Amino acid sequence: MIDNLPFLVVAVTILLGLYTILLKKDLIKIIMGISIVESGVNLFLIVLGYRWDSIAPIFTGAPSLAMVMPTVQALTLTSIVIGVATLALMLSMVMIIFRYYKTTDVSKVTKLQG
Amino acid sequence: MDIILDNLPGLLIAIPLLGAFLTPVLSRAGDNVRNVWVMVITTLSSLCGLLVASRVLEAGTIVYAFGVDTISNVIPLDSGGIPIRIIFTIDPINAFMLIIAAVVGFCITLYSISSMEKLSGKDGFFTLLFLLVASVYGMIATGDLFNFFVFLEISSLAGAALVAYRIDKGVATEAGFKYAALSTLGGMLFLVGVGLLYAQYNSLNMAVIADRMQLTGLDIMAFVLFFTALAMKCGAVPMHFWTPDSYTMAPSSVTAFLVVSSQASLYALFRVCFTLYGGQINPLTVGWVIIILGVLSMFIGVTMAIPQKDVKRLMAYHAVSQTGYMLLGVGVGLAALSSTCFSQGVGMMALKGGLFHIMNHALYKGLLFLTAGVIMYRCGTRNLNQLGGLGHNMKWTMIFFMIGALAIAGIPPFNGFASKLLIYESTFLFNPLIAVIAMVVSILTLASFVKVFHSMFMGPKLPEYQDVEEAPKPMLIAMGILAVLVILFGIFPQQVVDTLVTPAAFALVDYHGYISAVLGGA
Amino acid sequence: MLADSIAFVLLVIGLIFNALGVIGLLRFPDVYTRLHASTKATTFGSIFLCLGVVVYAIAHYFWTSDSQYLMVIVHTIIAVFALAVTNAAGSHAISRAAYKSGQIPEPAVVDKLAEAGL
Amino acid sequence: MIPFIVSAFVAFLFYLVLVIGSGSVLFWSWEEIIAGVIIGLATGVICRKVFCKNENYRMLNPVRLVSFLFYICGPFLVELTKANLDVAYRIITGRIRPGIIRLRSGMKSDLALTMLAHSITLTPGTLSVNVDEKSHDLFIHVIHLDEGDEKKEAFEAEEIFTFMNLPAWIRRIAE
Amino acid sequence: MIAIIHILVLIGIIITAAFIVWQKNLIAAAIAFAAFSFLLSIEFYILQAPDVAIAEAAVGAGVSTAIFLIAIWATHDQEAA
Amino acid sequence: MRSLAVWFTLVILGIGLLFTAVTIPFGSPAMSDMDDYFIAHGQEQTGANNIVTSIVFDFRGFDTIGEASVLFTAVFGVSVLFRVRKKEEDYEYE
Amino acid sequence: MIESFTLTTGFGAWNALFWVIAFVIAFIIGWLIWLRGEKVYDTSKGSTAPFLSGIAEPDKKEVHIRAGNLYWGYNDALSGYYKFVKPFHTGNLSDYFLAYLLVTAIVLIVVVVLK
Amino acid sequence: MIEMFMVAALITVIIGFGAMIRLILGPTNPDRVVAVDTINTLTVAVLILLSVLYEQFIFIDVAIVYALLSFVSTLYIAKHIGGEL
Amino acid sequence: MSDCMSKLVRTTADVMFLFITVFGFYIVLHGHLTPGGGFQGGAIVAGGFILLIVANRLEDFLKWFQKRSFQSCEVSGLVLFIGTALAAIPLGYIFFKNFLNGAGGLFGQAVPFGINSGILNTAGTIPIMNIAVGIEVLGGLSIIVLYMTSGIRSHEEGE
Repeated sequence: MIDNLPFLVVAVTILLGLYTILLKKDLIKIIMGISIVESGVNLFLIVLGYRWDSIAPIFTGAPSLAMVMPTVQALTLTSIVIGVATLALMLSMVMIIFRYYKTTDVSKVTKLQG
Repeated sequence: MDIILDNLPGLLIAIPLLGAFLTPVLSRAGDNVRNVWVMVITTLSSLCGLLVASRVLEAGTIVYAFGVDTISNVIPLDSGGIPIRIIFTIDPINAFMLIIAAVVGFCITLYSISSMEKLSGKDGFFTLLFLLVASVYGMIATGDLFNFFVFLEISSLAGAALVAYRIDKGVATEAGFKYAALSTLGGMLFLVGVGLLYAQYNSLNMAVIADRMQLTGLDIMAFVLFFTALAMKCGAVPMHFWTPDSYTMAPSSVTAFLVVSSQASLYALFRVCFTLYGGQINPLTVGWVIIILGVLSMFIGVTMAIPQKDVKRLMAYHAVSQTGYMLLGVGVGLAALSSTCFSQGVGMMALKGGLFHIMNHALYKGLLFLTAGVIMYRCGTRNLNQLGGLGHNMKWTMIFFMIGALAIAGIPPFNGFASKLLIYESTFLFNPLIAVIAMVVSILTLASFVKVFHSMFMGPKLPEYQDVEEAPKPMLIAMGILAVLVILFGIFPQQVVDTLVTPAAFALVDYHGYISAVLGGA
Repeated sequence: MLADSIAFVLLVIGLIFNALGVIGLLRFPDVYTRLHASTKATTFGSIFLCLGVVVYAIAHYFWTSDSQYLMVIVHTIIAVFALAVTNAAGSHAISRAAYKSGQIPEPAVVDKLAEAGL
Repeated sequence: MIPFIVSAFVAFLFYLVLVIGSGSVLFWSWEEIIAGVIIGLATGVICRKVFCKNENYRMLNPVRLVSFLFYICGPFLVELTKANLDVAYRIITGRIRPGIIRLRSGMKSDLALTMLAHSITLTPGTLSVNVDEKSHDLFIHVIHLDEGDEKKEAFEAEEIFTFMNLPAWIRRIAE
Repeated sequence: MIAIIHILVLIGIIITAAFIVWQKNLIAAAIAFAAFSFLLSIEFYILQAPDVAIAEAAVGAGVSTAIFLIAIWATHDQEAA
Repeated sequence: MRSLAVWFTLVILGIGLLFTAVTIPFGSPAMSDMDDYFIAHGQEQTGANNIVTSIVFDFRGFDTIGEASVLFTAVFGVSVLFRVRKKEEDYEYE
Repeated sequence: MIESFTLTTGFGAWNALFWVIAFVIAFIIGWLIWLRGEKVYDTSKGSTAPFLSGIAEPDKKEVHIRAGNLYWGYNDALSGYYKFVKPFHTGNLSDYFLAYLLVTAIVLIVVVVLK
Repeated sequence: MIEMFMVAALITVIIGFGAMIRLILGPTNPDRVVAVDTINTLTVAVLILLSVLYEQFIFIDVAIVYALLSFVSTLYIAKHIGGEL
Repeated sequence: MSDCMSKLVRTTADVMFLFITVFGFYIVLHGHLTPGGGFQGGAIVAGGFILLIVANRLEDFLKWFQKRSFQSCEVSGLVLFIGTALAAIPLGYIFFKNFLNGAGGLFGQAVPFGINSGILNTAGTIPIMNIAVGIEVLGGLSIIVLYMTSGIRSHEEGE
């Protein structure tokens, strides 16, 4: 159980993000929730690739040559970039929405319905 | 020449991406240069897609690994028999989807060259459009889960930015924001699923994972995450709310391609159910889940469509409803193939119907959205309550709209009927009640399009639309291509089913064939 | 061994000042005084922690003459420099912003800035 | 042109410092030096309008650079230690008497003013809060003001440092 | 001993995430987001992923906070009810 | 009603995620043949000391072009959102 | 030739060509009937003008039946159903998220229980 | 020798928790920024110590990135609080 | 946007910018030897630009750097990237083949297996792609922040 603490933290982080997404009313807060979920997923991928007593996958003057799994790190890099791109696009959209709606309350940004 | 033919799957992505990257630079040189460039790129990329598809249909599955020495060197000799690089696996069903994307992509680019003429920010528009096209090609062609995720994100972002293209009044931005937020969350949960599979099988290749699959609890978790993320992206009913919003607000040509993009997610959903978890997950349960989603989509989609006053919103709800047909067909196929009560024929027929409907839907829904775009382009409104009497001046548009409307309602000589017939018959053998619901939905579809047709084109000339002109030539050509295809597919359904749909259906079912095409032997 | 003990002493000094900085951060009454504690004490503490690392690296460089220890020294010093400069400028920016946002230094005996009206 | 050369040269030097210990030419390998030249040129192109905004090239004088290093290691470190001991005393006892005072810096160039302000922030029990952009007067927050000092209209820069005359050093270096 | 650092950093991640969730003031949430990003980066570092740590540091410190604050400035400070 | 649905969702997903968290072994992955291949052959096949970079730019280079395209997409999305509209440009909806 | 146009579904068949031929035949019959009509019919005397019980013909704009007035009976008959369905389409983003995650949770339960 | 650095890193992390208390309590936003600034500084120290601990000295690059770029976020927050953005 | 930050911060930012830039290029160029790579280095340099944006007035910043040049940066980086990948096809390899590795010349030195840090001239196309991605990310992230900052402006002044 305590060995799996990183995974538990990932689960709790993702759940916190989902909680924010579902129960908070502010659009920027919702974006923060999405971002938290995303960080949780990144952490999840990195944690998956960890191996006990091993070093980073770079050939340097390090003591041992047992290395952690490099693939997930590459995936996480891609995922981080995607996260930033999404974040920027969504925040710009919120700025435009505020310009015309004068609110960021999610229950008032509902001109499209029915 | 051989080199280019060998590298076609790579060029399939590279050409639209190169087009996208160079568009902003070239549009500094002027509008004409950009238009020529856009046409060249879209022609090349569509040609590329069609060539790949024809090669696949002739010679069988293409497996293309990025970055190896020679084309045949997919699996390194010293790797213990697993592919380590990203692999494109194009089998007949991918070829089928590629044809759809290529045809619709070409038409909408041609259309938007003239429909975007009045607006600002055209370089950004075409850049994003090319990125959307490239991402849909990538989603269809890839055989790697993480690579699929990357293309899914590109399509979400490009789609969201295009949906939010009309920035005045902020309504389009609202739709784009909803689309972006939902698809980002879906993508994130999809990535969790990829991580779960990676943790157990240490691979990202679909064939390897399918080969090693043991259906532990984690695999079921991953399955659920994949399933709902992709079902959300394709707009199945309890998660369909984003569909009408974004389809309404996007420029019409983009909407026509967003349909294809959500169908790429639908394809991925089928791929996950049939190939990745082929033979492992309980087909009856999953099949019934898909059927329930499909029936809900059909019914709620069409009933919500009828009272709409906005023509694009109405069509968007119809898109939801037609997605229901596809889900129904494939779900029935999945459930019937595994069940002992039915012969294989029922399942295959339903599967063929579902897949054929994907193609037909892309064609006629594309056509309908393009006609709606023409109406907006000429009349400046989408509100059905204000429109009327356009048939006097816009004859071609009226004919195209009629073709599309009759096709979507399943009136015989058009292609919608052919695929719906397959779905009705197989579903009736599977469960008569569902077939009845499907037919009722079809009738309601016809009813709602009669309403649209009447209120837009019929009636006397209204004073405010006294001198509305016919649509410009490129738009008419783009719609004409789609209309001709709709009629052709309706009159020669058997040829289409034989050459495209049946191989696709067999490729979808035959997951051993998929695995052995990648991993060799076995 | 000499290097060890020097590094040890430096690390202890650094830790003490870091701890003092955080205690000050928790204890002081308003933003400006907290800034005093955090900026000065933690910068000083971190400098000393890094100096410990530098001493360790110098010792190893002389024992092994492996050029990567040279890199350690230089990079650590660069990090310390960057830290000092950014901390100073950052705390100036924070205090200016706090003043502009209307936070009056609560127990202050004199406020020439308010008189200057900037 | 001069700003370009200056920033390219500084960038080149900084790059060499970063990749120290990479090879056999003194401390560097040939590849790194060539890469450094290229990076220096690129950085020069980027930074030429920013790095030497005021066209003040006095800092290029090697004597000033050496004295800058000497300043950091000598007087500044002494003042830093003293200031931290003072702050440690304040933290432990909680005996504070804060106030914001005006300080006549007397510096003419921006760089010198910045160095002085950062030195003030890091060294005695003071913190620069604001700056008068025209007269280059600093407003500093003092953690412990002696009795009676609050009456003073303005302080001279030399008054607040106890051991070393840091303003004079800074003037020597940066003006 | 490393394990203790590891556990502490993980607890810190959860605390900051919870703080982001329950803080009404959006600027405070953005500040906590920066701290969250830093702690996440240390965690990546401890898990031997320096590439990812650099990326997270650069993004979290440079870009992410910046665009959050720009967006908050363009909209509301306080969370909508 | 809504909060009931929310808590139901959160509880079910929480159970699923916690199940996931306690099932995967931390620090000792079940299979690692692909990563072992990268570590063993990465340096000779690509010439890079940093295996992560060799994966990012060589073995999975195609992902990287997708990633770069994502950033490009975001940039053009933002630029389309904040573009300056023409005066006579009016859009066709209500 | 004929077979190539036939869509065999496995349990039946359908031929689009027959449908088209039937259409053409119906068209020809209609055309023939139209041909049999009186060729010298005089349209100029107002016998084709609309007769609205003596009231003047209303404005063009009002003759056209707008979309909102179509299917009034249908909407009225199904108003109970629409009262049930419409509130789900609130346009609120949180509800969109909730629907997505709720379906995820339900599918998770279903798939785990009926493995 | 190495254990010394480990203990130092551990204590520094524990100290960082104190700053986190101020981050959570902080009555006003400037207090929180001060706390985040402190966490930054301590983070840089921890990263350098850990890199020595792992004997992978190229990891110090991460610390330099922190030291250089944490400034940006501090400035943005300060600019926002000061009402100057 | 009413004001820039105080003179001290501006001067500090101007001086720091050069060092951040050089450090970012260092990270980019050493991507195949030390932790880092194209994206990280590009993000660091973009962080430098963002620092300038926040410290100075937007007009001043736009006097030094134009939006169009950032866009050109981005496009040229991407074209260089995809061009490097496509260049393998005329040479008879498959898309994305690392054709330079072990071929001698620029970045083409062969590496022995094991620990050998500090040899910059290795790894074939990887450094070229690193540089391409670095340029792209530099332009991309900076221009995002630039657009968003000017987005606030038009909000304040009306369209």
